[in-house]
Amino acid sequence: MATTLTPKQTDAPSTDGGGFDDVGDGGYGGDDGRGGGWSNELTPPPEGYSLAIRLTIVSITMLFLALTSAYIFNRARLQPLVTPRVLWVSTSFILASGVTMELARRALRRRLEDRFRLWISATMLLGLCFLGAQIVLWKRLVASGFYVNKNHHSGYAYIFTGLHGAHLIGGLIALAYVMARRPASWTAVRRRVSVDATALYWHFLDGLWIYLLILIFYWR
Amino acid sequence: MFSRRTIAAFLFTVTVALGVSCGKQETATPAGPVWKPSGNEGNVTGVISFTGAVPAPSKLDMSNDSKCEGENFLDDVVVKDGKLQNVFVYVKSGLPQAAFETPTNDVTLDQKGCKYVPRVLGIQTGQPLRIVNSDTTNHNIHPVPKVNREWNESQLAGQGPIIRKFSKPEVMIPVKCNQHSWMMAHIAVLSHPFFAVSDASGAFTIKGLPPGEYEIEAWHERYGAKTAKIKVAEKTDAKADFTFDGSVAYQPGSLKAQPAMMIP
Amino acid sequence: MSEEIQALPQIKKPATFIGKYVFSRDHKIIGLQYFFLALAAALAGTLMSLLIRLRLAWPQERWPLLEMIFPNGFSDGLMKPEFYLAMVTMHGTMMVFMVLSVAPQSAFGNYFLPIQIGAREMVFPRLNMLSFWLTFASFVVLIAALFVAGGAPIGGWTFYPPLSAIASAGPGQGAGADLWLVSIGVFCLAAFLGSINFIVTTLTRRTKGMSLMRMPLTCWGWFTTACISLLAFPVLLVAGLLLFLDRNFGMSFFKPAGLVVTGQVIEGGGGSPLLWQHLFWFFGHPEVYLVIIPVMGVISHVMATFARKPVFGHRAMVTAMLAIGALGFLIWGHHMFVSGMNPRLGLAFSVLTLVIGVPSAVKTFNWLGTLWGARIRFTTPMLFAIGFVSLFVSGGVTGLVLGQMALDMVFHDTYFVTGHFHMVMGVAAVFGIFAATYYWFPKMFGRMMNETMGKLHFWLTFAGVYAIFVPFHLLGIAGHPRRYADTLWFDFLKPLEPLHIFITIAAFVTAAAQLIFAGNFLLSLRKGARAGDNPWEATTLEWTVATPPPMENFAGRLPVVHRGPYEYSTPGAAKDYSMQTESLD
Amino acid sequence: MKICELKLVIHSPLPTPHSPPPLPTLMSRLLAIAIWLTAIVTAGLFAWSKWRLPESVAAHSAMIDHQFKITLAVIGVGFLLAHAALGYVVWRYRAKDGERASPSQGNARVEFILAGCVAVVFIALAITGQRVWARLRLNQAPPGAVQIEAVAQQFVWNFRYPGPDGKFGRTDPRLYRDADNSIGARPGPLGLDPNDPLGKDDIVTPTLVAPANRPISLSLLSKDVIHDFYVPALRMKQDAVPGMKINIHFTATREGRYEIACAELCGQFHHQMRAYLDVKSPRDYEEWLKKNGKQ
Repeated sequence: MATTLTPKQTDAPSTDGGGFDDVGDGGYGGDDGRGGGWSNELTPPPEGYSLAIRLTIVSITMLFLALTSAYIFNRARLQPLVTPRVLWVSTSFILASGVTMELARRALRRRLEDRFRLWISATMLLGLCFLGAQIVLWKRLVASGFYVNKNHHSGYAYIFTGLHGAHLIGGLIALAYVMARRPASWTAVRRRVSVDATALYWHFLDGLWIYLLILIFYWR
Repeated sequence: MFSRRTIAAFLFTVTVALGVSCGKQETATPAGPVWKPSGNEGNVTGVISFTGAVPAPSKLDMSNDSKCEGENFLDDVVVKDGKLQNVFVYVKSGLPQAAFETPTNDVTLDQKGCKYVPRVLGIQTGQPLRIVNSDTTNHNIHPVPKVNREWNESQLAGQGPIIRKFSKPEVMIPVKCNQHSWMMAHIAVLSHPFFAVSDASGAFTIKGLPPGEYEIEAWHERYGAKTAKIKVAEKTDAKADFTFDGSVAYQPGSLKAQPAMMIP
Repeated sequence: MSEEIQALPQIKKPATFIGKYVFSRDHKIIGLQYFFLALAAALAGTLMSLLIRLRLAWPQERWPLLEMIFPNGFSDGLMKPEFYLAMVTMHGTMMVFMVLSVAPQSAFGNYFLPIQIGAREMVFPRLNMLSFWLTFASFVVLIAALFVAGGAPIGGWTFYPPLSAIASAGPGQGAGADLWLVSIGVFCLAAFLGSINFIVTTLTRRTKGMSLMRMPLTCWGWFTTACISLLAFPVLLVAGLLLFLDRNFGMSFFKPAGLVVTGQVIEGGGGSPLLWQHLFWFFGHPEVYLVIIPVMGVISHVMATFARKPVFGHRAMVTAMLAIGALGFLIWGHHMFVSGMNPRLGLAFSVLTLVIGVPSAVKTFNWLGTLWGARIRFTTPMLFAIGFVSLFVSGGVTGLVLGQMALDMVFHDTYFVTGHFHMVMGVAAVFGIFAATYYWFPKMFGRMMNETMGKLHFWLTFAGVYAIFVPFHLLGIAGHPRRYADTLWFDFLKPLEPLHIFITIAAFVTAAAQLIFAGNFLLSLRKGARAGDNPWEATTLEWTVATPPPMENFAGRLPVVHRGPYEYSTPGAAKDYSMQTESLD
Repeated sequence: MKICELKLVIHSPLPTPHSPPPLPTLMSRLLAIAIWLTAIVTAGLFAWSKWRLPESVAAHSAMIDHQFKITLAVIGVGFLLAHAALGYVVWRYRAKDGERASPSQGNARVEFILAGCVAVVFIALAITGQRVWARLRLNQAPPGAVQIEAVAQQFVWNFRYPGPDGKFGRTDPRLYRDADNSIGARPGPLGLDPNDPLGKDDIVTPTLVAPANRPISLSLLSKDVIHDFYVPALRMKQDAVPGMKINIHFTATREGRYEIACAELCGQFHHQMRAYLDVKSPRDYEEWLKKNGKQ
């Protein structure tokens, strides 16, 4: 459970308010214990966000693994399902959003505030476009006669895409939060860690979509 | 602020829960003015005849419940002198747009000798159905309606009557006891009182029908339904006879099903 | 630093009653909320079990008074079999989810994990609060299932479809079953949030010097359990979601084609009832360990305190806990030996099932080893801890019978199984909860519980549970299937009726003995002797803080840990215990 | 040292009158005796043959009963040893004034040896248990076994015999007709297709009639929910799962009438889902077949 960010690796200059207290206070750091390294012992340590998001990803992975095994158990993939072309549109949207997310993350690392906001907005826009494309996908499926209860394959297609979409909405809310919250109201480190965690989650959803795409529509 | 949000979320959950719990209740709403007899009514009488070979009564196997006593022959087709019993006859269409008064007297469905007595019965919406267990064994009463709300309740030996009502018209509601799989009854629920069940001599009488043209239907659990047009003139009785052919068995509708799957 | 505090105004202490006790973000208040939720659920679950026992002992008796309370469950004083099954389902669900999953982990874990690792608060206090309120909502929805048309579901807490997938398959399988599913889904979310909080807190919030191996075994238990629930609950959520879709949206993941219920053809098909069982038990077996592992931690903790001795083989205890947690995910198939699963698959599950007995046996050795050469102080919590070991052994060994497929074929779904899991996961865990309550009551409420009443409670409960659950095994050996509403129908069951009557009487006496606990609890809350900060002369951090612990736990600076968790009777030390915060000189 | 004492004063401002608790000797003696007594009574009740399954009538059950006895013996020894030790430590190691516990932190070697022993015993049990299972369930019914089909429904068992032609006729859920369960009924509760010649001689009954001392191959099916074919006298239990056809086989050795129960919760009258296994001599069985077939 290594975390990406520990106090000693940060490049946060001590002038910006300091998410971290002096290491010297109370002689922290030795004796193989953790913790106690934060000035305010009540706010979550930034690395906590990162860890929490990793754990969330583990849990969501479990969710989709369980669904996948149900999918295989039900022999769902052996039943017919159309592959609407809008899938490519949505896939390119979400892949592009992964790139913009990464750009935003790097922009923040280099403290380019405007660019950060630009790329985050682009990511959100692409995310919304992806959701839109998913709705078109559903409409295409319905138009082809694949209702939710037509067969197992279509049922799982709706469940998988629906759950993925729901998690993506969660990602959009997180993005909106990191974008809308005034930079002055939190420390630079905390802000960056939040963005990193959101980016990690977003990339996970990105990968998850590729996995689902292959699982549902191309694995026969 | 967060607290308030949480309160809202909590209230929402509770509301959803209550919504789910209350969503399935239904109420009967009367349509139009209450119908009153004008004195011009006539009766519809008729006889149900049966042609073809009468199926031999099969001996039911009640061996899995030693407390089931009495005669144990299947009684779905009861024919006496070419006349068919337990045919449900009712006015299917043609009645004036009016609400009919709900009778307060109850209709009894007895469980006796691990059989339903009577096997076919009609009841009006909102009219109490009184279910009695005269046996020394346990039963459950499980009507499987398509329109009304389904229920399933056990009635143990020595337990008093169960009173139930049906809120929507529906012909027919099969009633089963899962414990005694052969037990079968049919209940017809109608919004009006113009129905009858043919007796041992195959005769039936629908009383007090206002003058007019009607479509009436005769329904039998094995031979399906037959309809006829009749005309009731003022203060005159109309006649409607039906004939069921025993060589044409009733076939239930087709089943849309996917093939079963074998799992290791 | 100042900016940090200004930026996060939620740290300010709540002023209103609602902020302080209802929508509190203080982990101690949340722990207490969970605790009282579990108590309420335990009360409901126990009352349900008593109704179950009434029907089993005297199936043809009339109870007109009960009919006044449950007009839908009784008819002319006779308890309906569907009400009996609804009680069976609700008792199981209530106890497994709302009591056993909540009390050891969420209640005591929330209260003591931050204190024991030297933290001021859980990492995400708001998530913590949300987690509690979701659990509460889940509880309310579950209770609501009792009051809908048709009543509570009758499918048992394992909720096997197609019985639970088809509304017409039984009374209570309509709206009641939907509410059950909603409740479990919400509970899964709450468990997810809770486990994230526990893991992150344990990994990032330990105070200086609190290395992982210096954490008390309780913390290890909570940590392991959080890891298990993080992985197990999503699977239950998936199962519940699919079943919900099956029930309400015309899908058929669990319904094969050609089902005919009460003469009515069920549309759809192509699903498999076994899929539910695989998903459910993939969650359900870890769930058993999710209940017992935090209890194991508590027992080790209490035992070390009153044995005045370090825990025997601390490292082995931790290893065993983790091994049980990990192996717990590999043996779900032993619930399915006769389910129609490929009989060859059972071979692997059977061996793994017996292998998981090894770490459990190691734990038992180590508890005995802890007591070996000890100077035992027979306080009430210690009595319950010793009682736990006895029950854990008694319930555990019968697992060796059920783990073998050929014998499981005989005893599957009989009272042997019911007796086994009630012993090892039910009352053993409840003994752990009692031990924890008696042990930590002074810290939580600042007063001691009455020892005399506590001991009386222990003796009656200990005798009571053996009197109830040993006959369960005997019923099982005689082949009595579980979930039978009466014994009068089958000839081979009729001679067992006296055992049922004996169990019912024992159950009522044991339940009445719990009133002593309730009385003791309420009385001690008001009138108990004032407890000092460390009445048990224990070593871990919760005994260094004021009693009851203030907001943010530690006055002044966070403690620095210098020692392992259980340094009792250290040779050469002035006292027979050394607090974790004491420096090594 | 002084710092420690100082801390003690700081941390416990109030006297702690509750520890050590009074009467350690009495409590220790009582608890030890209670533990021993509980163990002996429990073991005795398990060993007492008052509560046992009905006498076995299956060829395989000696094997199962033997395995059960071995397992009971093993767990009995483990159970009694653990409780003997628990009682012993409770009796022996009570708190005494001014005495300190041993500071032992554990003994890895003892632990390894004990864990190893337990592992050996448990795995040995698992393997012997597997042998029994393998002989029961991993092989096919011997050729020439009597073919019978068991179809469960809420809350009734139906059994079907293929008749003289040895083949089962076609059935269809659309044709199920529970109302007529008489032996010659077509389609009857199993929905026998009246037009299928293979099904003309099929026999459907609510009682499982079986010849003694002949292997019987039983296919389990279900019409609605999961049921479980459970015959205590046969030491046999197997779920009947809708959508699946599960084959089991057994040989009944003694004539008589035995109860068949349902062991998987199937609805409100789960506890009344009873049928009978009627084991007849081969001659009576043939007669029964003749009497009920071809109506």
